[in-house]
Parts: sequence; structure tokens; C-alpha cells
Amino acid sequence: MMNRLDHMPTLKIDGFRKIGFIYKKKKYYGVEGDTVATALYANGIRIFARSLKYHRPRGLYSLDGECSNTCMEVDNIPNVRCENTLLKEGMVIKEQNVKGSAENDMMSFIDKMDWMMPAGFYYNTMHKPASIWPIAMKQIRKAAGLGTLSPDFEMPGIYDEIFPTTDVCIIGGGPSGMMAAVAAAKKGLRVIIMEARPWLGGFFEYRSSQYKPGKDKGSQSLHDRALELDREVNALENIRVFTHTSMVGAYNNNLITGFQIGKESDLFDQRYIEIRAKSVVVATGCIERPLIFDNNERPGVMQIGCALRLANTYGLLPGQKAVFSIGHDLGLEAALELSSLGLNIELIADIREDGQNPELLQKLEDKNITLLKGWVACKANGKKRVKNVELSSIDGLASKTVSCDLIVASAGMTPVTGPVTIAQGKLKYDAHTGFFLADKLPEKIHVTGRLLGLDNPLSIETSGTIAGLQAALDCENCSIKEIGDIKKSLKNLPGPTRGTKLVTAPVKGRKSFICFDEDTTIKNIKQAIEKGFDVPELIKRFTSAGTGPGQGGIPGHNLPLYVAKYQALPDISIKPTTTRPPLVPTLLSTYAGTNHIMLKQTPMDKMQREDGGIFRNIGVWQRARYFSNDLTCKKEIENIRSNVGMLDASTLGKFRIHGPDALKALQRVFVSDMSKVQQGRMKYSAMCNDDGCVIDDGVITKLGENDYYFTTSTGRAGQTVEWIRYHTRYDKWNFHIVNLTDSMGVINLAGPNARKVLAKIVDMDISNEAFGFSEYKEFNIKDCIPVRAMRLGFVGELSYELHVPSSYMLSVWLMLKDAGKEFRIQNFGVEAQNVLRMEKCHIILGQESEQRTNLLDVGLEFLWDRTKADAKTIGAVALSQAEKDKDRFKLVGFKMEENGRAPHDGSLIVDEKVRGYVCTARDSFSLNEAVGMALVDGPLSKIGTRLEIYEDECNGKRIYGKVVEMPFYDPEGSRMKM
Amino acid sequence: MIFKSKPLWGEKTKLKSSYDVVIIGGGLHSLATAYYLAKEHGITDIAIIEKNYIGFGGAGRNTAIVRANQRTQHNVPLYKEALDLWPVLTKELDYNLMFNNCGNLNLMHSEAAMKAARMTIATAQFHGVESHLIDAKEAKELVPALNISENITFPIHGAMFHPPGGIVRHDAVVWGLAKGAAKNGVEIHQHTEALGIETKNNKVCSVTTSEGKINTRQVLISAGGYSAALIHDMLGIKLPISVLTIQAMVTQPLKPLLDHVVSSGAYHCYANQTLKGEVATGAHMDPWPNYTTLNTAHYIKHQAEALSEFLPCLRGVRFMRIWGGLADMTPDMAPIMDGNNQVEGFFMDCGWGYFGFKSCSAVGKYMAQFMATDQCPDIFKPFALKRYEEHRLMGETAALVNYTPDN
Amino acid sequence: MALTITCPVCGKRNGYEFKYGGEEKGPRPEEKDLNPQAWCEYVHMNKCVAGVQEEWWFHKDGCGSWFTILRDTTTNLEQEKKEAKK
Amino acid sequence: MKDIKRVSPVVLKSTPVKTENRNNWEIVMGYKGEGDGPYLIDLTHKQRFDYQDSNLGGQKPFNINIPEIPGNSVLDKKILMNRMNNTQASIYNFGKEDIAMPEDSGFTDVTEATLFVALVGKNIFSICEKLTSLDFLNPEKKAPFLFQGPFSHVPCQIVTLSKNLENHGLVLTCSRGYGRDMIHAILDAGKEFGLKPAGEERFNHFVSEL
Repeated sequence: MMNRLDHMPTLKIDGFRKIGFIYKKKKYYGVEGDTVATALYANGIRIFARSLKYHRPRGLYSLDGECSNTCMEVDNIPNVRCENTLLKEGMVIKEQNVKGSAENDMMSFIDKMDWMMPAGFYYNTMHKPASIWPIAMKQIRKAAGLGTLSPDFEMPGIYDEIFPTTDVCIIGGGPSGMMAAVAAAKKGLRVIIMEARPWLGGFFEYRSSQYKPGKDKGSQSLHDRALELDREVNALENIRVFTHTSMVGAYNNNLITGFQIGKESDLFDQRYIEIRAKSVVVATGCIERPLIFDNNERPGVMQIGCALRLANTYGLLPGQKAVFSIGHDLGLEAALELSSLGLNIELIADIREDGQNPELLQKLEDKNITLLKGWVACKANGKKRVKNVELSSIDGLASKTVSCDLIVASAGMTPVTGPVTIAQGKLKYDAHTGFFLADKLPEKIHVTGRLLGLDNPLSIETSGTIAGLQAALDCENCSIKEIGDIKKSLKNLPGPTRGTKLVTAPVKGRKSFICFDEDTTIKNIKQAIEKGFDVPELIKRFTSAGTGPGQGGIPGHNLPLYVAKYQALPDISIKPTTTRPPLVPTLLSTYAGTNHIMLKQTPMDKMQREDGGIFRNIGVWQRARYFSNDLTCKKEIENIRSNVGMLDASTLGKFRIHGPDALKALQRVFVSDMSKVQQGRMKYSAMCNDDGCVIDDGVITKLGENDYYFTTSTGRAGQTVEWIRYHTRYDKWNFHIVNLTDSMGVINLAGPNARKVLAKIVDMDISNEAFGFSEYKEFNIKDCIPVRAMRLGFVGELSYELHVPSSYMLSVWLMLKDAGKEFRIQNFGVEAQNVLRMEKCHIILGQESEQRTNLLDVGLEFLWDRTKADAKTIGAVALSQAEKDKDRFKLVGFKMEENGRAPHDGSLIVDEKVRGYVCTARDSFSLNEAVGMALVDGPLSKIGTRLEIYEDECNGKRIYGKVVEMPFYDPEGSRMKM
Repeated sequence: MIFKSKPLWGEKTKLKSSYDVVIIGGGLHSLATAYYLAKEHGITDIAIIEKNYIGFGGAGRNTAIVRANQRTQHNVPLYKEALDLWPVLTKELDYNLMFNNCGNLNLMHSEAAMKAARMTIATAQFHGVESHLIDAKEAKELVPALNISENITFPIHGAMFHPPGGIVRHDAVVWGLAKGAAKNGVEIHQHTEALGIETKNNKVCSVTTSEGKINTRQVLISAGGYSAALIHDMLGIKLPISVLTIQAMVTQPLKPLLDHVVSSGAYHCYANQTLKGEVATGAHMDPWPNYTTLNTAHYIKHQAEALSEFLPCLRGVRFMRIWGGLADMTPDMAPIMDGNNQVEGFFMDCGWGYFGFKSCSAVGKYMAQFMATDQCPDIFKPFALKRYEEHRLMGETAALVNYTPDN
Repeated sequence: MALTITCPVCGKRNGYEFKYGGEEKGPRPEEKDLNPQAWCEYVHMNKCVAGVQEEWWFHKDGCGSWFTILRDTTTNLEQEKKEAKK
Repeated sequence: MKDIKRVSPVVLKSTPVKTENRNNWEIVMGYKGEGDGPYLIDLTHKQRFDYQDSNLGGQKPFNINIPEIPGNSVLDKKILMNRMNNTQASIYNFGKEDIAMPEDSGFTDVTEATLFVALVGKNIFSICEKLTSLDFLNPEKKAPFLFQGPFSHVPCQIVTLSKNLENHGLVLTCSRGYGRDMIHAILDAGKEFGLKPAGEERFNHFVSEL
């Protein structure tokens, strides 16, 4: 047993199980159940970090992670809140943002320079002369930031995610949360509890005070009551408990997010949890409102809960000699408990003049503990840790100094309303409790327990039951009457207790910190207000208060109270500052979760990889772009022009459209007259958007009466059904679309030897006469594999596009390779196709077009049929309006002058202005010269026009091309028709 | 004390019954326009009407990124001038706008994107703006945290590197311009809501506000994301705008890690490190119109997934705060600046989407010239509303945008 | 925020399963003599309502239907429809 | 035919112990060490049809009434019929023998278009919870029922066949191209529950018990 208190039932440590860890390169030991910070505390460490701006020493303050006082580097992960991070064997702990050590930080002199750094001082300094700023900025960057992250850091661990649905989600596993869960679960509902600590019990769990949970129940300790409720919750199968789970986000329609820290037995280190609930109960209880006085964050100053839980949960006496400066009965209770555990209580200063629980007063008297009512701590002294405290009466008239090594300081309670505000609930200042309480709640969200201002244990529990039943009512599983009955019983119990209003001790506030993380003092707030920043939200921006790693945890409640007090504003104008998610800083790795990358493979994926294909992700697909490291694809291209090759075109969109109104739908979306589509033939056409801009092109054939098959580009396949249905949504037409994209693999077998290869594996006559250009055939390979074949000429050679059922694709691929062996058939990839089709001036949308390019601009006006006005073809109106505009971009073909090389894709066409740009240009192996296509201003599109080409990095040196007729290769098209 | 405690943008005054110019919206474009009207054109009888407080909207919620590497020749000169104005304004306003001229690195994830980048780079270079195409290795030298391996959703092929860009402290610009405008006599009326614009014979004659009616012959609506709704409600003019919520977030502060602004179209994400050391990142817009400025669970997760892939070391840091602002998007990702067109004396400056911050200084300057002279400056002419019915979209984006049904 | 959309076929679902399809503007106008202003009004112009608007959605990850809903653009919450539109 | 063979996009690393050849498919009936569930079973070789008609309610393909309400399914004679929307139904044939697709032009054979797998056994809904927010355990949904929605970010049709504690089971289809990544995602999610690949026999047995 290490030197810990060991007799309390509330302990969560196992003093016999030592856990070793490294701190500042030395080995230390904590015990099982310790957090990193409690283990360090047990080893005598009191300064955990230095503050961001002034490098002030910082110690244990809250134990619940509201501030970054205990942010350290743990296992190379920066900014870890050690106070609620469980200690694990072998952890390596380092200090952050210090020069030297946290104990002896050479930067601590800055603390004395605060007079130079009033609120917003950056804005008024370091810019005169201008040359100073870049130098100053470098220094600011170095000084700013807490932890260090290496650019090659690899985050270890397993991060998981789940997306449960539930009826009721309860945030907070304290007494009211558990009561709510039990009430809702007993109504047969599915319930989830999220609790930030590793165990249920909340505000009861660590306290040994006695209490009677009901008329018919005997007295028991709050701790025992917590255990009893825990058992009740766990006995109900329809309650799902997530402990060690912080709630971080709340969104419309009761979507709640959080993350859970994995236990030893879990497969995950952390997991992201996204809950969809019908109803939500917020039972987050309170944290403490920091008491503001000079050096109120000196190591040795801590909150009540921190001091009490150090002892009761972790078996650590927080100090030797303590002074309490508090404003809530919990402070008195804690003083009694800690005193009985051996802490010397020098004195208790209570902000309140009256209103204390008489029982507690009696006990203090019995124990001879001095209580000064109406007194408060004003200044903690001691350079690195507390040596003594100056106290004064609230009016500042009387004062005294008491030596001590611990100041337990707390202005009172403050409800954890973050979940309410981020769920779009509205808060209102309540003068009785001094709290911001929920005023307007979104639908199906309830607050309970201490969020109602309640303090009495039985009231808290009863309110929990009510909230559980209200949630059940949201799910239509409870009667209003039943809720009414319990509400009546709550009325007979103690209501909200009066809270303290005091924000700061009667001091000037130069070293009174309202925000620890950003080192913002009371004085800074005054400075901001005087500059005209009169609303808390603006003050936050100007002084940075509440924008540090702990966000509003420390200043959230005090800032608006202080601003109102300083401006002498009435209560009604006290408005809380905005709370934003995540309510607890959350690792990116946790949010990212499993992050499965979902991409599609074609049926030939594996074979092409085995053949050396170099793949690219294109939209949702992976495609082979090259088949060698020669990115000009010379061999692939030459092989197609002279021999035969295979391209995987499976990613093309493929659709069947059928039904009595199928033709009408096609007429609506395609610019051509689709009534001319025939069986056995392919028709090429395009789709435009309402601006007349081309969005897709493909081929269509007729399969039978009211039955068509068409292809789309790879990128549009996913939107085709949506598009056609959108543009016919008012028409009540009777047609049906089936997306067959994935059901067929597509091979483009191309090159002068294509027919010879194909003939070897099919039984029918595929001579040019029997199966001509632009024709469509259905046949079986080896009497077995049904194939849809089209003779198209995208690459400008004899080619067959074979649509083969995906499961058979491997077989067909192997047959073609086998059949092509004697010709040395080769694969070709997307880039080779790109060059081949460019030589033919066949456009690729997105390459020879941009968002604003219409059908006419790219020279596809021949596709547009103007005689079908009744069809209301998408884009037709815009095309007829725009065709008079001669200044529009036009697609032209060009060759380079003097046999020059091809310009980069994306080069500009210029004179004194930009007049267009190069879409695709290559040094053509087929033509032995550089050719390309460009979009240019209309007046430049005439054949013979000289194009002045401006490339990136050309240093002003232009190269020149000339507009020529398109296409460049085989203008008669004889090769693809052979 | 070296710092006098005087309200930065003047003492509160009572709204008068008449001004030469009324500007609706207390954001950056309004403040800049007022500043230049007063400073360069001697028009000082100006009321800025702001429903909340200055900088409440986009001015306080933006990326803080500045750059001049847009796609078209209409846009580049405007943004270039805006970029050049930051040091000038710092001096003029005697307010440190904290221009961190760290350069922008726009990642490219495919051959097609590299080609598109070349065009943008050539356009920049043609207009005298520095911008270069670099390969993945060079990008990694600039940003060692980049993951240039192949096994991510969008492997990095290279980047467009734009050294003159960077980040500017956005709040400082708001307060600095407010200070400058107020010093020149402009009145800033916060917590005052504009309720209507009255016209007579198709000429502006007055503006009704929650604090009373103002007679005026010129009114500018530059109210960021709220502009389109105000313009429709007050004057019945419909605009080709979709108002979306755009989100951003910051991590806990770190020692220097990212020395440049990094952005990626494919991941739809940017990341840069603020002077405070936080990694600021964002860019997602839920593609349906709304005025909520709410953040989403969907997005913070998506953002973490994206950063996990291309800046994987960031898996070890924590998100600290997420927020949303409004982006008024047009179909061609370019703004609408128009005046004396639909109604005489009515000016609009809207449709800025998420580019409003980086342009504010230059737009303020030319909008002031427009209003002072009643002559549309040449640089604004391509941005008139009429371009949509003339089928002349701007070409600022190559791909179709997907928040309209047109996708 | 978690937008939910009530699909007439699949019921209330996560909003990200859907795609927004614009403000409800009525059927395509007659095209004869449609002038550029009228065309532009139909194709591009929006009211940008800050409040409840009727709008189109497509259930892209689900049943593939287009339908309209009423939604408050200031809260992203759906409103009950008084009468089924389509 | 010897050189003609149909392949599924599902590639599982387990070792088959029993296979059957049907229609050029080599179907794994059982794997080594299948464990005691949950199981992932490849059914890609089983027939799927798309049926669209503006008057779906009046039709009775395979002598089975198409469910009236979208989202409802019916399993009859090893044929699962799922109502997708007002005009569309999907039909899965769980039988070993192929059935003839009706002549009606409203039918399309979509067997090749999708990946088709079953998840059977304990904890399968806990696996699903890691991949989708769809609420399979909603007490209002009575099996069999159809979800059309995202699963591991990909649009899927998922039919829950049984929610009985002893006999959990569902089938899932998505675009065939996602085969590799979908299987990876499911197996990864199932790791903590001991999800293992199993042969068709497990599924046939499961269906026969329904």
C-alpha cells in the first residue's frame, strides 16, 4: 500500500497495485485507479504546467478538466488533461510550454511584464515601422501554443465509432440522471446514459454525508445511495450505460454525440458515439464557479470538489494546513470530511452572511473550526505555491493573513448548461440561485437535478424521476397525470437554494484571473469595456477570455456576471456567452473513428493491377491510368494505332429506361430527337443543364418497344436517375429507370486488329458488313456469356465496346487476352485514351468544357434538335437565347507553329487580356506534331488564327499555335469504320 | 499608460433623421465602404446600421485567409488589390491587422486538378501575382506534416503555391476599419435593425429602422449572408443566391507546426495555424439553404477524417471549438455588385460566398467610388446581376456547383 | 445540427441521405417566347426566405424519390404539411 | 464450360471446405473454422430482380402478393419480395435453383449489379450499429422489413429477416463495385464480436428455420 488514505468506501484506487510511469525521464509510481495528475500529486508534484502567456505556475484546480492547468504531454500526445486521464503502465509524461521546467521556468519573468500587455495590446503595437511585424510575429508564434506535435507523429491506438438509436438519452449518470433512466426504462423504453466519469454516481458518489432517500427508507450515506442506484440501473436490461463517456455535441432533432474512453477489456482506445434519441434528459449537475482574487490560480488553490475527491476518491490528503474560502454548503461539508481525515483547517471564510445549513454549522462548532461569515480570500501569497492567504471581509474593511499550504476556494456552484445551449436551448439569469437556468428548451429536451437549481438530494432524485417520465411522455409511453402527481411531491421538498453573487474579492484585479487558459485578468476585462467592447461576446474576442483549451469552463459564468457588475447593469441584461461544441476537447482521431475509405473497383481491377496498371481514384472509382512509368503512354498509344489493345471502361454509367413514357423522359433530358433512336444502332447525344451547358454525353440504343439502354460518363452515373426524375417531377409520366452501371463490365477492344481478336471468341459474323460502325448487337460468347456490343470510335480506330455481365468479366478478359496473344494485345489506360481521343477531337466533358461551356461552344450543335419544342428539353431555351452571342468561348483545334512542342494543359490564350485556355494538348505520336484543343473567345476561333499561348512559369515568353480544322487524326473517320 | 481608454469606434450617438448614405450591415464590406467614402470622397454623413454588433456575421466567422489566386481575369485584379491593401491599411488605420504573409498551398489530387491549377497559376502570373505549381515532394518540404503517400482517398499529386497569400486577423480588420471610419465621422449604429427601404419613382428615398426613419438618397445593402433575404424583402428583387451555413473549427493551441495555409478542394478543407497556435480548419457547407449558422456532427467528423488522411499528425490534437457562419453562394461562385440599376440610389454588394473577407478592402474602395460618383468602376462591371440572364456565368469555378438543383 | 427529412416513402431519416433540389417554383414555364428575364427568374432566382419555405428533396441514399417538404430555414426544422402536395 | 467461370466481388480469406458448382459459379458451402457466429455469408450468386410498374399493387409475380407498404417485405417459398416505393419492388431468390424471370418488361435481372451478403447470428445488430445509424431494433419494425439507406456510407438495401434473439439475420445489397471495401468494413466492424466468413449452408439453414 502506497501512502494513501485507505479506509474510505469511496476510494477508487487499489493501493496495492502499483503502476510505473516516466515523468521528466525519471520513473515514478502511482496506483491503479489514479489519474496521471493524482499520481503526480501523490509523488509531491505540485506544478504541472506554466500558463500560456505569463508562464505562471499552475497546479491541480478542479479534477474535472475545466481548465488546462494540468495539460501535459503524455506519450507524445500534446495537451492531455492529466487530471482526468487514467494512469497507464509505462506512460511517458512531459511538461509543456516551459523553458527549463515547470518548477523553474526561465520565462516566468513575463509575469511581471503584464503592464505592457493590456487587453488587445497586439492590435496597437508591433506595426510601426512595418518591418518590425514579421520579426515580432515569429517570436509570437514561438511563444504561443502549448504542446508540441511532431510533423511525423503517428497516433497510436484503435478508434472506433457507433451510431446507436434510442428512445431516451440521458446526459449525466448522477442521481437525477439515474432516476430519470430508471423511470423511463420502467416504461419499457430504450434508454442510454452517458457519464463522463468512469463510474456512475455523480454528485453523490464521493460524499459520505448521511441522507434519507425517502419516507420509508432508512438513513444512508450519499455514497451508498449512489451504489444502490447504480445497481438499480444495471438491473434494467433496456438501459445502456456508457461510462467514461463525455458528451460533446447536441444537434437538432436530438442527435447527441460523445466519446468513450476504452477500458482495459475494450478493443478500442476511444470511440465516437453518435446517438439518435427521441427524447433527451440533461442531468449534468454542477461544477464550481471559480472565486476570483489575486493569484487565485496559484498551486495550492483548488476547488472544493477537487480537494474532497483527492481525498475520498484517490486517498490523497490535498495539503496540511488549509484555509477555505467558499460560498456554498458543500464547502462546509468538505471541510468537515477533510478535517476528519486529518487536514488541519485553519479557518473557513464563507462569502455568505447567513443561510448555512444549521446542522453543518453545529458540526463545525463541535470540531472547533472557525467560520468567518461574510469573508473572502483576497490574495494568495507564495511564489510557486501557496504560503499564506490574505482574507478580508466582503466590504474590504477588515482583513487578516493566515499561513497555509492549501486554499480551498469556490464562489459557489454553476450548472453545466453546455448541453442545453448547444442544443439551442435558451438560458436566463436567475437572481435567486445566481445561475443561468434553462428558460426555453427545444422540443423533447428536459433538464433535471441541479440544472433546476436544486441542491437537496431528495429533490434532485425526484426531479430525475419527473424528467424520466417527461421523456417517456415524449415517446408516448406515459400519462400527463402521472407526471403531475410526482411534480406535486417535488413541491413539498426543498427547492433551489440561494446562491452567492460575488464574482471577485475586493481587489483591483491585476493578478485576479477570470480565465486561466488565456491569462485574462479582471483588469483586462475592464480595459476591454472601456474600449467600447461592451457585450461579453465581444469582450471574449478582444481579451481571448474563454477561448483557450478549456473554453468557457473557468470564465463561462463569471465573465457575464462581472461585465454586468462593472457596467452596473440590471440582472435582466446578464446574458451568458456562447458555448460551442465540442464541450470537451476531442481528439481528431476520435472523431475520425474507423474512417473506412469506400471506393469502387471494376471487375477487371485485379487483372489490371497484375498487368502493372497504375491506378487513380476518379470519383467513386479506381481506374488504371497508365500501364508503364512512361506517362506519355507512347507504347500504349502506338499499339492502338497499329495493333490492338484493351481498355477497362466499366465505370461508364449504364441505364435501362422503360415504360410507356420512357421516350418522353429521354426527349426532356437529351438534346437530340430521341424518337430517331433505332434498334440495333447507337446514337450519340448529350444532356445539358438549364443554362445550356453540357453536363453529360453518352450513347443510346433501343432495346424494344418503350425500352432503351444508354450510357453516361463515369462522373455522372451517380446522378442520372436523380436528374431525369428531377426534370420530370411535375409530369406524372410513367417510366422506370434501372441503374445497370455495376452489373456490366466494359471492355473497349480497339485497334486495327480488334476484329481479328474478337472473331476468335465469338461464333457470329462480325465482319464490317455484318456488324458495322455505330451498330449495336447482342450475342453470346461460347453460347453462354451474354454480351452487348457496340461499334464506337472514341479513340478513332476500329473498336468494339463489349458490355459483359460483371461476374463473367474475368473469363471474357482472359479469353480476349488469350485470343490476342498472337497479336501481342496490350492494355491501355485512361491517359492513352485521353490522347487518342484528343487526336480525334472527341471531347471529354470537364476537360474540353467547364461550368459555363454550353453545347454550342464545344461544337456539338449538330446534336441539338430544335424541332421538338414540346418536349421542353433542358437547356434548349438557354441555347436559343445564347446562340446569337458571338463572343462566347468556342472550342478550337490548334497546331503549334514551327513544329514546337505542345503547351501545358491549362496554358492561357492571351493578347493583352486572357482570351481562352488550352484544354488538352500533346506531342502527338500518331501525327508527329503537337496538337491540342482550346477554348477561345469567339472572334479567335476562325481557322488560321494565330494563338498566343502563355504558359505558367514562361517568364513572359509566349509560344504560338494556329487554329486548324478538327479532327487532327483521320478526318474522314475511315479507320474507325473499317 | 500608453493606451488611452477611449471607445474604439466613437461614443454612442442618437440616430439622425437623415444621412447622405445609409449602409445596411455592420460587416467588413460596409465598414470598408464607409471608410473609403469618408476618407477618399469626403462623404462623411454616413450611418452604418447593424442589427447586432459589428463583426457579428461573416466578419467574425471567416477563414481569415487572404489570397489572390482566383481563376478568372475578372477576379484576380480585384483580389490582388485587396491583398496589397493589408499593409497599407495597417498603416493608415494605425491598427495592427496582423497580416501573416505565410503563403497558401492549395493541394492537387489528380492529373486533372494539376492541369486546372496550371491555368489558375498562368492567370495569376499573367496578372503579376506570384503563384507556382509544385510537386508533392516540394509540397512536403514546405509542410512536413503532409501525407504524400498513395493510400489515402485523394493522394496528393502536387500543389499550387501562392506565396503572397496568408492570414489576417479578421477581428482586427473589423475594429480597425470601424476605428478608421468613426475617426472620419461615420456613425456606427449597433443593435439597430433596418426594416425597410422606401422608394419614390423608383428612387431610394428613405430607410426605416428599429430606431426611426432615415431620409437618404443612397443605400447600400452589404449584409453578408443576410443580403439576399433583405433585398428580396425590402425591394422585391430576387437574386441567384443560396444562403448556406459554412463551418470552421480550431484545435487546441500547438507550437509552430504549419507554416503555410494548406487547402484542398477534393477534401473540401483548409487548415492553417493561427498566431495563437491553434490549427484553424473548415470549409464545409451543408448544401441546403439555411440561416442557422449551426455546426453539424456530420461535419466535425468529416473534417477529422479528412485531416487524418492528409495531415495525419493532427490525429494527436483535439478540436476545441466549432462554429458556423453564412455564405451567400451564387451559381458561378462570384459576387454580385451592382448599383443604380434596379432602383436608383440602391447599391448591392453580395453573393460573396466564402470570399467576402479576402476582398473587403478593395471592394470597399471601389464601392465607395461607385457610390460617390454614381459611375460603375470598370473593375465591377463584370459582376452585374444581368450576367445571369445573358448566360454569362463568371467561370470562377470550373466544375458545376452542387448546392443548386443544377448539379 | 442534425437535419432530418421525412421521406414520403421511407419516413423520417438523416438529412444527409437526401439531396436538396431547390425552392419550389412550380412546373417548367411554357417555352414559347420565354424572354431571358423570365427564363432567368425560373432557373436562377431565389427568394432566400428566412423562415418556412417549400422545397424539393431527393432521397439519394434511399428510395430515390423527389418530393417537397416545408422547412424553416432559420432552424432547419421540418414543418408539418397542411395538405400533402404530391 | 471449363474456362468460363463467374466470380463474386467478395473475396474472403478463409479456407473453403465444401464447394458446389452452379451456373458457372463455384459456391462455397462451408469454410474451415466458421465458429459459432456471427457469420458473414456471400450470396452474390443468388438471383435478384428489379420490378417496376406504375400499378405494382395489382401484380402477383411468382404468385406472391407484393407488400402494399414501402419498406415491407415478404418471404415466401424462398423468394423474398421487398416493396421499395410506389412503383418498385426488389425480389431476391434464396433458393438453390434459379427461377425464370417473368416475361413482363417491368422486370430487370439485377443479379450482376450488386454485392449480396448475409449477416447471421448473435450481435449482428451491434455490428450494424458501427456502420449505420439505421435503427434495426426499432420495435415498430416487424421482420422481414426493408431499409434503403446508407451502410458504411454506401446506399444499400438491407432486409432484416429476423430479430429473434436466437436467430438474428439480415441480407444486404449494394453496388457491386464496393465489394472489396464493404466486406472490409463489415469484417472490421465485426472483429470485436468474432464475425467470421461462413458458407452458403449456414444461410440456407438460417432461412429454413425462419
